[in-house]
Amino acid sequence: MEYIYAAMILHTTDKEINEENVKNIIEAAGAEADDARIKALIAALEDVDIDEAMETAAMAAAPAAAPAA
Amino acid sequence: MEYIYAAMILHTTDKEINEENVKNIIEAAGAEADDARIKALIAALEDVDIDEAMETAAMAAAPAAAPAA
Amino acid sequence: MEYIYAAMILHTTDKEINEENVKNIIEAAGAEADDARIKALIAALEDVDIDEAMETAAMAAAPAAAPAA
Amino acid sequence: MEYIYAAMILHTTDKEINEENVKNIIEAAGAEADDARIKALIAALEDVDIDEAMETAAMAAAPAAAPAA
Amino acid sequence: MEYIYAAMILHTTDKEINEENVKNIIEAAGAEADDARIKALIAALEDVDIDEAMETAAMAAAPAAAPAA
Amino acid sequence: MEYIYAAMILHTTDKEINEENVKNIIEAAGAEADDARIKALIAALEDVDIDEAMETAAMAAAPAAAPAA
Amino acid sequence: MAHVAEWKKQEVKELKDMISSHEVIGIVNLLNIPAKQLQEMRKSLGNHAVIRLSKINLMNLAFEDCNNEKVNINGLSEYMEGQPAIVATDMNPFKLYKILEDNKTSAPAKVGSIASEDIIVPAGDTGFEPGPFLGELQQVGVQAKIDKGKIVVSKDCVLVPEGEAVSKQAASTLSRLGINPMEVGIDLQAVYEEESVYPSDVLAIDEEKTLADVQNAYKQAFNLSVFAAIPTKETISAIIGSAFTKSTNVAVEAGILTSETTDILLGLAQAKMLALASEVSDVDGALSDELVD
Repeated sequence: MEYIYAAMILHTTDKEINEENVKNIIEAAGAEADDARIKALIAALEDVDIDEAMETAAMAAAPAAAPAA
Repeated sequence: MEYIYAAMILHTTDKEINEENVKNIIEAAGAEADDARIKALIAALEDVDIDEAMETAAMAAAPAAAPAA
Repeated sequence: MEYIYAAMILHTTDKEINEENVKNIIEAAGAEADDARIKALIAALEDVDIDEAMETAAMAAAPAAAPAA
Repeated sequence: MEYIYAAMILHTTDKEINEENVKNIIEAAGAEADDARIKALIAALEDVDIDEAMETAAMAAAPAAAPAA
Repeated sequence: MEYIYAAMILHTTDKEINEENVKNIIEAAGAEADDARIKALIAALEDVDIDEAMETAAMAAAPAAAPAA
Repeated sequence: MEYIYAAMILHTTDKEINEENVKNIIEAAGAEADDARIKALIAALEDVDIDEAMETAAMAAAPAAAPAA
Repeated sequence: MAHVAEWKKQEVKELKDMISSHEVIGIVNLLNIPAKQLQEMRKSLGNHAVIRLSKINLMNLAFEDCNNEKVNINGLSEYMEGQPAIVATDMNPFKLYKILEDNKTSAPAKVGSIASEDIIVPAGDTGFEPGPFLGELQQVGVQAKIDKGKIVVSKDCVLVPEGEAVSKQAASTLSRLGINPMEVGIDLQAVYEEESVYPSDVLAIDEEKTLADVQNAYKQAFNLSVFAAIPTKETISAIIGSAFTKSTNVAVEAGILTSETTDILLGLAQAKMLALASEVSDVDGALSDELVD
């Protein structure tokens, strides 16, 4: 999951989620960065709204809240 | 959340969660690292079993997060 | 409620929940400590499993967590 | 959680949530106060309306409790 | 389950789910293809709406989501 | 998902999950095999207990996926 | 075949032609099939399959003669039962089986026919007014009574156990109750295709299981994708969600206030306080007035 966490750091700090930035983060952690996995991640993230995905996760964790809305 | 994500990267890649590593990650993301917050993060995580904590549903404890958004 | 929070601090930091400790905390906050109330609270908490009670709160607040598991 | 409980005591007794007060409470409990964590707490709470946060949490928790009953 | 997985590959890549294609996949995996099982699968899948089945599976996995909808 | 299914076929039939085998399966399905994605798949699965991973419910984390489809 | 009648030679030849011109050859049992139903079945199979009734020994002869060309087809001879006939098709044999099964209809129990499964009279209102029918039911062993002016069966009753013949009395009772327990239709006994003979139990496909398998396959793939963080367009949202959820959980467990966790932690602190307060609420003076109400 480290690649996802790296993407989330970039998202949270309003930096661009691109191959170079993700790679830098993974390597800064002292881990080896796999280019193929990074490319695959970047490609998959292109079509996704990260904020929405996080919100959905929060809602799924607490669906009970919905009827209250 | 970026500090948490940084800790998660270190945890996932079996690296030590220490000030230097967290700082490196945050800076690799191109963001500014706040030493005090990093210190606080390390201190807070000291006694936490991260694997267990990841699976402990906490979000649901405060479903307010979602509708409040 | 401050008395209960004081008890929770003592519980979380593994200190004894006794009159003196609760009183110290309340006074450290700059508030006035009501001895009678502290006595009553200490007595009442004697038979309570605090961990269990607090966990129940978390679960009740988050029944949604169950079906998700 | 002890730092959060300390902040709640200060909030409940209408005292200012600042570093010194939080530190006093933690130390009055006989625990060691971590300056970094206290600083992080104060910073995080700066922009938060605690009353509102609690109310939102309470509302969300309330309907959730019902189906569990 | 390998025959089902093979059918799912064909479905996902918008290829026809027929005996020849399923057989090709199983054999490409280096496994032996049992013609009778493939025929049985094809016949059985004729009346199954795979997209609908997947959607139902996703919804069933997240029953909590339903009341929220 | 076709790459995942291909990996599952290999796993189920006790064949090695390597680039060549995955590629063969995808091409046997008549689809185009993307080498980078296959490399990413192999790398991601390296340290994963596939049996455990297949049974670890992840869907509930994102119920939105279904209705959104 | 020195002294074989000419018509028999002709019949075997026609059977052989039919066998060699189709991929899939099956044996069906047409015993007890009303002519009308057979006609309807032929119609619904249309050009996809032909059914030909013949004499067992002639069919066996035809299989033997074809055995070089279609290896193992003589294995079908073992499945001649009742009034066998040959069905020839190019359809998937499992599909043929399904079509034949789907076309089975329910029919009244005939006296003397064998129950293929337990024939049950279900509990409930029969709709009959009180009268001699009550006695009739009781006589065949069905527990029945009068309730609100109707004859009511008290509990489910096996009237004819599986494998037993239907008695005259049972047939009459079932008929009056409108229960049609018999399945009438063409039984596919076995099918030959590409050197293999598939008996009927192999041909029966379980669609519900297939549906469940499809769902399970999707779930497993989804789970694996999220668990191993292999992004796909179906799972990328779930992967992000999972990372976010886990990170939030860690932050909350460690009491770390962040933009995502401050509300949660404050709410949690309050919820725990209230829960603890409720534990001591029956002790006078333990709580401040605002908490006692």
